[in-house]
Amino acid sequence: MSDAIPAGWKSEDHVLYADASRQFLAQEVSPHIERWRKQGVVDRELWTKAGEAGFLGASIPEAYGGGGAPRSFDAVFFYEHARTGDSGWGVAIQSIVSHYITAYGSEEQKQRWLPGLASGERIAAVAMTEPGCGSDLQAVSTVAELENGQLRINGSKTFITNGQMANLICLVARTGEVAGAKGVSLVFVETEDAPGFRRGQNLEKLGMKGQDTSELFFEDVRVPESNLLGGSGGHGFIQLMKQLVWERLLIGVVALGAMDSMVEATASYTKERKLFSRRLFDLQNTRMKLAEAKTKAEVLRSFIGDCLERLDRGTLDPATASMAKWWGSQMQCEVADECLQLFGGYGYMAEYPIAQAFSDARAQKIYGGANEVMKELIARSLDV
Amino acid sequence: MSDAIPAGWKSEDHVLYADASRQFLAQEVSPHIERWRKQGVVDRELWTKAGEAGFLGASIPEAYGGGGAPRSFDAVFFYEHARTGDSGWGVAIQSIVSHYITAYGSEEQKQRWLPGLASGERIAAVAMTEPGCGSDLQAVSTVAELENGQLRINGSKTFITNGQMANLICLVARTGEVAGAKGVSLVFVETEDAPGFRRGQNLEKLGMKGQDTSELFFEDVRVPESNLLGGSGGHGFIQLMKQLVWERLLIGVVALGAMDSMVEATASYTKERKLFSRRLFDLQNTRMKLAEAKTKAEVLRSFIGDCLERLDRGTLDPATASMAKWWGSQMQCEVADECLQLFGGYGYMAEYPIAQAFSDARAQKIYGGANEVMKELIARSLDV
Amino acid sequence: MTTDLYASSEHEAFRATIRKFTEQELRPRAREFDEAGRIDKVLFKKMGALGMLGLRYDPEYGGAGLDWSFSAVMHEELGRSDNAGATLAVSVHTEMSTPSLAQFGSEELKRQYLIPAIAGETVSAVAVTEPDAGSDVSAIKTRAVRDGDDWVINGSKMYITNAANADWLCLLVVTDPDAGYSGFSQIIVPTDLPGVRCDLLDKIGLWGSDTGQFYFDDVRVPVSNTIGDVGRGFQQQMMQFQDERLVACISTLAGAELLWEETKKWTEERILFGKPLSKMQNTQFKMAEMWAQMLAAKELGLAAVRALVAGEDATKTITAAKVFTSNVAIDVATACLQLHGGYGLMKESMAGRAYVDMRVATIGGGSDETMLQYLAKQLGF
Amino acid sequence: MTTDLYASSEHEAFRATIRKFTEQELRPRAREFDEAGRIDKVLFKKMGALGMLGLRYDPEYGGAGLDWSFSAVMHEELGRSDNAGATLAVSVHTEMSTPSLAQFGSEELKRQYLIPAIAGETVSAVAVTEPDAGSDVSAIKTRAVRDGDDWVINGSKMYITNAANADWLCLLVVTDPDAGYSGFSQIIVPTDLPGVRCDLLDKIGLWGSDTGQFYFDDVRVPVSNTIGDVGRGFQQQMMQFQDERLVACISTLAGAELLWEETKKWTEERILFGKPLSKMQNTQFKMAEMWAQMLAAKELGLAAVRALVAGEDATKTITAAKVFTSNVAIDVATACLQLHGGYGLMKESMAGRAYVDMRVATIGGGSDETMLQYLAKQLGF
Repeated sequence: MSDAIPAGWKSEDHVLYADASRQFLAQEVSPHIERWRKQGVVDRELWTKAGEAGFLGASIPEAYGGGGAPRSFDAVFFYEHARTGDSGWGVAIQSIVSHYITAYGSEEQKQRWLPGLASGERIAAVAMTEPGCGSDLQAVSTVAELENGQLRINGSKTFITNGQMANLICLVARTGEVAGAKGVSLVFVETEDAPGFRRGQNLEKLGMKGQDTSELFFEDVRVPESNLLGGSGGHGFIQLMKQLVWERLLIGVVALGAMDSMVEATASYTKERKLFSRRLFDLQNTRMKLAEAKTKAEVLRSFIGDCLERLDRGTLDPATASMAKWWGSQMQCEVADECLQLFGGYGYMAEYPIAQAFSDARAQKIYGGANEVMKELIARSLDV
Repeated sequence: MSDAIPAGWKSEDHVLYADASRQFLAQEVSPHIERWRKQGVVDRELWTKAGEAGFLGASIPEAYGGGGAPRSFDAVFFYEHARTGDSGWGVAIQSIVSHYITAYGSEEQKQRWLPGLASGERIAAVAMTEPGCGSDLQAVSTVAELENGQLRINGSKTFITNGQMANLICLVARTGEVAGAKGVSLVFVETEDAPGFRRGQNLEKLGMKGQDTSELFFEDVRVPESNLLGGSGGHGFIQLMKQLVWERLLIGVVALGAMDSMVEATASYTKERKLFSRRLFDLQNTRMKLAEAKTKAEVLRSFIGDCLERLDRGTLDPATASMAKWWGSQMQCEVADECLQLFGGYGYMAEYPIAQAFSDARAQKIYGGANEVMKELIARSLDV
Repeated sequence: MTTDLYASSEHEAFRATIRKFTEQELRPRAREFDEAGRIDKVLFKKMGALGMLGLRYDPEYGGAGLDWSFSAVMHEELGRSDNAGATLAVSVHTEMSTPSLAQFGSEELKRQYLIPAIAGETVSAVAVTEPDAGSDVSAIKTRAVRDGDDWVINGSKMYITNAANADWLCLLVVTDPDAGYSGFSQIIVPTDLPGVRCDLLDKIGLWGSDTGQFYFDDVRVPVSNTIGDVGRGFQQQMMQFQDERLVACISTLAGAELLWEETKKWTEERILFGKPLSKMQNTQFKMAEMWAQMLAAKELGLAAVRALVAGEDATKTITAAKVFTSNVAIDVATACLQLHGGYGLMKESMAGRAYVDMRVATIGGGSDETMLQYLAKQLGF
Repeated sequence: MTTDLYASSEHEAFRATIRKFTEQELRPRAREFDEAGRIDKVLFKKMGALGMLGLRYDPEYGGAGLDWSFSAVMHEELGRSDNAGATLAVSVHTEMSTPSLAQFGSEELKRQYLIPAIAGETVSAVAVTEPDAGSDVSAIKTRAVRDGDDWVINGSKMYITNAANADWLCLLVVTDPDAGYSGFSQIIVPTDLPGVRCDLLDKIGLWGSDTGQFYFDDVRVPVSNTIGDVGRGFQQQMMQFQDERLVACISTLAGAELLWEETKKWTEERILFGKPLSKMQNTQFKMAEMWAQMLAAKELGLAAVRALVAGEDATKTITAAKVFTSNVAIDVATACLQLHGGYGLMKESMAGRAYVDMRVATIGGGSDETMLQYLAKQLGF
């Protein structure tokens, strides 16, 4: 009944790209998920393989080693990735950082970093959150002081995705005298060339076990002033805000992929499982719950499709992206909960994909801006 | 931020039609809503005015006095109608019945009935539900027996929209020997020519006060055999099933219109209302609830848009239409409840549109097939 | 399970009396009250004769001198009237408009107003809320200015229950606009005084309840009609909130329980796709879920009653019970209506009326928002 | 509010003892148990010495001969261990694997197994569920065939708590496949017998609990290890469900209450956009709402305890409490995690662990679906 891709993806190219994505993921991701969960991080080669196959740089301009496609192609890939059930590979961050550079980077910065991001030679991280400050940019205390044409960085960051593997860190730091959110800048740190930079332990999380999430420490780390995104400081807040639309929509895209995979798995399981000599699927409660879950996925699919169209047209506003983020993650968590319930005891066993999907889903309501923050942004759009 | 019409309505013609609809409704509906609620029925002239203006027959083929447009144009009109807050005018029934005739009627039937439906000279009703049988076609007991080229009808129907005014009744009756759902047919009754036909009282409902809803009684009513839809009996079940897709999608369309109107009214009210010397809108709880309601509307908008596209392309399947029906009505009721709450005591006063919207909304989860039935249909689509 | 509270034979006998009254005088006439938009005023006299209107009041004035457990029993039974408006009419009279008078009124005032109220010869209403001051009681503006031995009252009061039946109002007014929380007073105002006007309000439910808006235009009442001390009105008004909220919980829940029972019967009789609706898993799950929710609400209410009987503070429990029970009742009404299908949308169906009646629960007597804010404060936020 | 139930000085002293034990022996080691995947077996000896493991059992075998109110107090306090797995380990031993033995076991069997279990010298587990028979106990297939004076057992049991620590299992098996509900028996099976094998299971939460799958391959135990009569196993097993479910309600709720308290502190300390998270309306509403829900669950549980103490049937109340409390606990954990933001996703945070621990509540010990079906049946559907 439903298309395998969001209804909004109507071009033939998207469909072809989805096919290619699935093929790549079936080979390079699905067979390894369990191992990555055990090792707490994906394989380094995954990045370069994906780079070679063109999946990392699809929306990076061709001039910088990318595919020059609209971002909806990245969304296709992330949707298909989420459908595999893997939550270890922090590949969406790569796209987010690439677009910071594409949008605001100087020519030199684009040439320096984008080809590596496209090839997988570079792995990106965004270092925003600090211990004790969540979504609150005003409270950033990591400092990058200008000293002889260099920025001297001191501070620490936490909950950083790709924290163990990233070698290009997009750091949110305070550069000027200005207090509050407006005094922050984005500074790129190439980790191979940054004495004083240190990674903390791979943090133990409730879910997303295959993803390396870490604290990062900066102690008198020096980078050239030219590592300031766009070449000058104080624009971090605006830069972050403008790109958050993409980041937030991605969370909705991932939610949709996860939901499709959960509904499919649960429908299969309940058809196999016998209870009191009937299929679990045949009980009215099961049918209602599955119908509800399926509806949530289909309705979200249409919304994500519309958002992607607007994204490519450049008309996706922050409030709508916030809706995709909070609604998508909310629906994902509800569907995860209901599906797990239908698996009974098995749903609680860590080896079952549905159990992992449940634990993985929870983070989506928090990162990328807590859902409460999303609602606040939507409310602001109503106050006009 | 959002378009005033579903994102799926992308043609210029739809937008123009929406404008024209709004203009007509502002003049012919909005000023009269309160009066219709008091009299329990809309004015007879509303039908003919709407017919003259071309809104009743937009999707009826031109050969039969209609506009020949796709049904999405009707949806535009019903969406705009719902936004006015009126729930009295049972205009959607007109479209549903027109499409029974367009799809299954003989040439003679089309010529006989469609022009009147397009002009508003005829007002249609669907007489399906019987006392004691809800969504269950198997239990239909109204009988239309063939006697000398005539059908002799006996039985009674209840909860019939347009029950007081309708002069063309699409009646679900048992015609053959066959038991169960397959023995039913659709028979048209022209009430001006039907001795033995009687209308019950205008039923008192919780909401939808401006709509005439009645019992209908048939006692040895005789109509020509040629009033069987399509000319022969026993096809009622299939005919109903196929058209239900349209009927169910309409309920979702109406839900969207109602939600937009409620969110708008509640945002305005909370901005005006002062509480402890702040705007009610400024309280965090208000902001969250409004953001949630707005999100529900936007997400539904995308889904309805997709459904309408599929409808016009002829690919809208029953499961997806069922989603539009149950999800739309569920969201409408949730939004009505939350919005009413934000109005406080005023929300409970019958003169406030939000109070009416709350009472009106409740029926949407029941008619057109109870939401539980919708979920069952969706579940079936998953059992493949 | 509740043996500790209602075990005595007095309780049982009392319950039987109220049940009989409800079944004979209220339920059969429930639709008639809807049509009339109020209950028959004669019923107050009957209730007075049965001793129902002054359960916890001093026998000196006709009260029964009983404890809270009897009030709970009474409202449990009255809640089964099949007309939430009728139930409300009584509880406003017993728990909202007379308590301050009974507790703080002068001897003279009690003789003049409390005795007939307990006897059911007069009907009372409480007038606090104003059009522009919903949950925020301190924002009321209706003003009483002293002129000799009279108060001269101007202003307006909103959402007044018993508006048509009431003989007098327990009116909260501002007597000193500069005195903050010490600037309010409670004054008894007969409704037949010159300058008192009332418009009845049309509601989406609670049709059996006469709700109105009062206007006061230079209304004169003697200063001796002030309940308790001038300037203590706000505090006196606040003191009775716990009682009235608990009564709201009890009668709302009783209505939900009655609806659940009737819905059970309906599902047993209703045949759908060849079998009774009651045999479908969805029906059974929904009904069981509701029952569990209602039992939780019941126990919450009983905990509060137990505390009041023991003379303990029950503020947190009652505040929690108010928000919890209101939402349970609305959920029960929503689900029961759904199980009734199209018939549930008809004004004549119990499910339909309960749906619109119950909706007021999270708004009246302290809205959910007010309750949550208040509870949070009590919890130390 | 609960004065009627826990008022005695014995209760207070007992509560103090358990609280001290929980705070000194369990909470400080909560993370250690997670790492180990089980609690330190030595703790059972300590609990035995404190008299915690046989509260309602006959003093003849080392029990304390107390009533249910003491069990309730104990599990309320153990529920605050900050490790739901640790809490569960104890309640399985006291409420699931030993009750049948204590009630139906032969004198010999009680001397051999119950006395050391009450003393905490041995740890027990109950083995009922099988891989293909979740909620449907009657569908189990593990088979014991009589061979002289021995049973020969073959089959497998799933989701067994205390799998690593257990010295013996209270095993439900089929002894006569043709006898329907009279074909089951409960047999004590030491875990160190030849043919007994156990795989530990990896769960998304409850990390401090050793959950395993047992395999039985021609395991021989004397027929005298049968608890009560051969063929009465199903009935004996069913009898203890009420107790174990009520304990689950009590300890789950206690865990939720602890989490709520810790979350309150967190919101007071956490500064967001310039003010404490605790001062935001959303936080206050959510916290107040949770509190009301938890209080309702609490009162529901107390009603059941009160009934058991009075010797009344509490089946409906307990069934309702099980489904209600489980959902409240999950909702509380979900909301508290959200208030913790990113930190809540870390394994080290109480909110995060509670979120994954609590999730089992609607599945284990009778899933929501089983409870609702069962409750509906009791309500006459």
